Amino acid sequence: MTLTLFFEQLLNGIQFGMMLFLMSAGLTLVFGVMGLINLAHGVLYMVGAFACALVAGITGSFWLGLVASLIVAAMAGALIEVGVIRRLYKRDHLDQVLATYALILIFSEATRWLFGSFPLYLDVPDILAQPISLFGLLDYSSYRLFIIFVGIIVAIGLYLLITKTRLGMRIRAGESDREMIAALGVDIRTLYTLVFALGAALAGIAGALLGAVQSVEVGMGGPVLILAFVVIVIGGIGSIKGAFIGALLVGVVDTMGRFLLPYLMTFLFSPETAANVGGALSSIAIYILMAGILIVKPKGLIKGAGS
Amino acid sequence: MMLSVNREQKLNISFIALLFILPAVALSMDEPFYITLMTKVVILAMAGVGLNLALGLGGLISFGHAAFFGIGGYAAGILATHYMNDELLFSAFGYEYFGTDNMLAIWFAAMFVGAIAAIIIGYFSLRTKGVYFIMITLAFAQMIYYFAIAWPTYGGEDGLSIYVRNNLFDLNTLDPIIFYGICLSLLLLVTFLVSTLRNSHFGSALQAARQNEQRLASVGIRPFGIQLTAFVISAMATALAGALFADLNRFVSPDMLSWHTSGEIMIFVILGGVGRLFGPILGAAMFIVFEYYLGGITEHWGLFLGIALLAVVLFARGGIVGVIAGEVKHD
Amino acid sequence: MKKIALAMALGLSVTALSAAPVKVGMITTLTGGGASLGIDIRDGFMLAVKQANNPDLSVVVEDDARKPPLAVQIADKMIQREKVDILTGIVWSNLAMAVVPSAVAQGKFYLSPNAGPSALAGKRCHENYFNVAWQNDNLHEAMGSYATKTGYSKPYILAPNYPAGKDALTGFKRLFKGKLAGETYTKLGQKDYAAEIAQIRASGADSIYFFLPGGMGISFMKQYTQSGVRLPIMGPAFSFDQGILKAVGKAALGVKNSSQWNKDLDNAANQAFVKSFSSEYGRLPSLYASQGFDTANLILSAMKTADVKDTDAFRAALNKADFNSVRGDFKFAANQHPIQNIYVREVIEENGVLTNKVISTALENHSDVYGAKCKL
Amino acid sequence: MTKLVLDIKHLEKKFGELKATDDLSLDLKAGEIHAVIGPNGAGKSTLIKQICGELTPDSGSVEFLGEDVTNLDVAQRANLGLGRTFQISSLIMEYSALRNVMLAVQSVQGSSYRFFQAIARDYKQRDAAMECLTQVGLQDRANICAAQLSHGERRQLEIAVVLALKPKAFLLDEPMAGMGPEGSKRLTEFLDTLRHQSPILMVEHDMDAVFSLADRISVLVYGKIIMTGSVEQVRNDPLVREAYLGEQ
Repeated sequence: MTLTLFFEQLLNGIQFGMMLFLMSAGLTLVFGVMGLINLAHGVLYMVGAFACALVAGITGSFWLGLVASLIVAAMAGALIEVGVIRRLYKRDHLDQVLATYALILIFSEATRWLFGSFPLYLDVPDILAQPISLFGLLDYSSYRLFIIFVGIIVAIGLYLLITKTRLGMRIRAGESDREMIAALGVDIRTLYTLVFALGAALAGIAGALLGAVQSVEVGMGGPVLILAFVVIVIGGIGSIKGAFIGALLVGVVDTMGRFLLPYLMTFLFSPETAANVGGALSSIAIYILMAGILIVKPKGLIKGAGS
Repeated sequence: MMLSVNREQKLNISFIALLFILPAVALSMDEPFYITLMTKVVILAMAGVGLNLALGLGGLISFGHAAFFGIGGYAAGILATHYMNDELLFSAFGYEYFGTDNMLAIWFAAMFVGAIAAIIIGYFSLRTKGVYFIMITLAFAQMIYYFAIAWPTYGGEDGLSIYVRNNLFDLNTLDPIIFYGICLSLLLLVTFLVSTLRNSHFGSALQAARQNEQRLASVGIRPFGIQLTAFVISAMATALAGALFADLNRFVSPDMLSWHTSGEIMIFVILGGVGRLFGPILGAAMFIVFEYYLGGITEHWGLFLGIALLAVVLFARGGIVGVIAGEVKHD
Repeated sequence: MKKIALAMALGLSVTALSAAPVKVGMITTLTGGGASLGIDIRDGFMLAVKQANNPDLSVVVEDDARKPPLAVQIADKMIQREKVDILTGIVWSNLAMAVVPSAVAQGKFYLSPNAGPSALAGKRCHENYFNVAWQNDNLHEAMGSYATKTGYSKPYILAPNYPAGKDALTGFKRLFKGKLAGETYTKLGQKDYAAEIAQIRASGADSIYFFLPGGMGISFMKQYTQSGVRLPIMGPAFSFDQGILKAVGKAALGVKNSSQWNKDLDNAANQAFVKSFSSEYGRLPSLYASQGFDTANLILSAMKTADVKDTDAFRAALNKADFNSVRGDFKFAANQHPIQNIYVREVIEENGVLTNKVISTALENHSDVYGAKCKL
Repeated sequence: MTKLVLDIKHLEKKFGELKATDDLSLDLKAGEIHAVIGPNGAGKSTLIKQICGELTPDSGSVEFLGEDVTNLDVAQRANLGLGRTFQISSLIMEYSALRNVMLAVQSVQGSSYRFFQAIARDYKQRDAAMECLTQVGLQDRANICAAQLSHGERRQLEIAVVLALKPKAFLLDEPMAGMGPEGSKRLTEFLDTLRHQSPILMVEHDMDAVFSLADRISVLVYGKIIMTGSVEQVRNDPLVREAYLGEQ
């Protein structure tokens, strides 16, 4: 094992962390402001990926697809909020779980009806298709660097939005006291629709960005949903900062676990057993991490709203 | 003494009657498949009744009950496989154990292993509250799920086939109606126990813990112990259901441990009515009937199932029992 | 979705053979992850049924959504309620393991159009179980043999951490003579392979063999192309077949993969199949479609000489495999798994569409190693 | 010297930079009523929470009946005989008044792990609970759901619950809060008789009640006890008048 490989893996971990952050930022935002458990988050991720693949397929431009993913996911989000979610804020978590689970079924099946069962084609834009050399040491996918870049932009954007804008002020007010902002005369219904649409747009754009390096197919949102929940629970539900830290932590632990655990196991077992045991351990590494953190800090690393 | 029967009790009684009448009808019409389908309902309902104890009475929203369902299933599968292949399961103090095909022993083992797992998972999970509890129970279940997929000894993702159903006394357990009878008896027994528990001293403390933990502690009853006990009993019922499910399908697989299974068990409970004695049973029945009939009509049955579930949440608060029998009454 | 597909030919009142009608129950994956495989199997199967136009054959199809318990429930229903004679259709090994043992124990025939878990080929083989596709190890063995012949000395191999993944790498290693640069088991359903690609790069491998079915393979290929690592890639047909190539895109060009079938195999049955499938469904057939097609034709061939109610005679008729397989020569080994050629294909672009071309034969008249353990 | 029932020594609790409890020492003797008064934000709730075990102090200790209970949790302290009421009624809202009290009786019985006996058949528990309800005058409301009781009745129920615990010391967090003048008067009389059963440490805003009940008064300002003394001493202390009474 060389040092270069180690750093490359660390970079991979951070990069994966950024992907996770993109997936989970919207989820934690919606929970923080509305106290809503949104299982349909993964579905919005899928909607974004499909919109991007469709538009990119027609126009030939990935960037137009990205814009489309943003718009379509936000619209789908607003539609869901107005049609269903709005009625659930006052309900307990159980009703929210059931309703958003139902939304998963509805959206997945509707998407299959429209697009069929075969995976869609979506590739990275040509300009980012070639690897670039980092410090002359290794070739690294330029698209992955782009994802790190987008992750940072989104993090900064959300930070500015929440701390510096009027909307952000209302969001913060909503996090701390839901009755108060209504008393302040803020139109809470519109605010919630807006926040939900924003959360959906974040999910959608994550779906489009990751769809280009993964596969665009019905059901792609399921694993993402679970990962995003792991991230925001580790970080502290409702906290964007927590989601950022949680995502990086999960990204690095998962990547380094996949890389190091099988390697470490070779000191204990034969190569084949090592691959088996290491593989098994690394697939549960992030859950062990999550359980461990919650045992020590039952409310996640960063104190978030609504917890 | 006059027995006053409220609407919920009437509903429960008529539903029990249906559980007896329908299979008899299916039997007389020579439609064994419907008996099999009802057996599935009864078994899944038992998993739901188990979860309902933790979730409905204790307010412990466990998103990881598939872990116990699957553990129960694997306990049955592993014992039966060892017995069939005459392979050593373990040896201790010079005693060698080769598994069993005796259902009683299998049920006991399933509940025992389920209880051990629940003590460990509950001990750590109960330190957290709310959404964190939901997620940490999910995390534990996912650990077991991925472990089961990757662990080759008992089939990994391919699962484990039992080939022949296990035995109970001299009954022909392969006969659908007899196996149904076994499962129904156990369901009624478990439901009766949960009902007894609900009205007991323990049940009183448990339901108080759901509503106001602070109050319970301040009168000197530790919520943790009460909740952990409820969690363990709940897991045992779900593990028993898992063992029966293994025998029904003559097969166990990690699918039983997946988060979808946890979600489905939870849906039975919510659909039927949280905290209602017969809620999970009605919920499971509705769900299976829906899945079965819609599946027979359209390839896109998921869409309609989704719409139906959504309609229940939005317009039928308190689940099916809630709609028919009204709000919960406490004395 | 109960589709009684064939209730046709009502006009025909006289049938030459008074054999009992045959009812086939198809349990396959039509929704959820991997639905495209089930759809292809069904479409291939139904095409053959339609072409045969045999009023004695009826088919019921149901979706298992890739859930083992649901597959078991449907199997129970088909046996107990629909009273089918033959079951078929299952795509996945784990579902097959859930359904097959108890179905054949109840005296039904099961014909596998895709999955071939080792247990069913060896110790747990059954006289009523026929595999019309391949034993799970076959395509991987072929690639192992190809890698040896091509002179690769240090391949890096990876597969998901589940039984089929382990069978895959075991199969590859069985016929590969040489050292491995590395061996990795990834998490089932994993979508990010940056860590694995970095390890491959660092391992000094001279080639890569992977078995990552479905979306996993698509993700791996895309990410591999962007990584700048340029090693020859090998895989089983699953990640490079017709249904999935479009989603992988040009990244797949030049990849060598193993298959017992390809649309350019030079036999009359195959040419007719490719032509009619394309015109019927408006897409090129896949490996899975060919397997579905062969399965239906095998049943039809047996129906010509035997009555399905006479189980022994029908079994013997199936065992003869007296039909024109689209893969050319096809017969059953003693364990009722195929003996067939396995080819190496290369992904090419043809008229703007990505597809495969056979470049060599990896293994001739190949069967599996588990047959020795089967006591048939 | 009378034996100390509660002995609180050098308690400290910080929330960030804010010292909510600052080197606080306080005691409760057998047979007395000790009232803690102080302006809003003085740290009264934080103090109560540390005494009953909801909050752990940063440093200092709480001794109850000669035993160090600083590291015990709420339930353990309650079992030792520390009976506490809440400032804002904290009841089991879906339970009837009687069931609320029965829960406390059950705790004393130690019967919370009885799984099979129906609670409806436990007449001993029911009778004991009924007796406590009668003591606070709620006997006619026994079967009314806590959620449907009036505010004043809930305060009474709080007291009934704590009576059922047969505590060795009462810890009352603003028992008069939200009671009408009539109700306050009756409760004051009732608490006066209660002191013979067990001593009372109470935090209270209602000065009439405090002055008529308390044997000793401690004045809490910014987390510190600025003085402890008799009613007369407190009434006449200029510092107290300035810091606290002067506000009114």
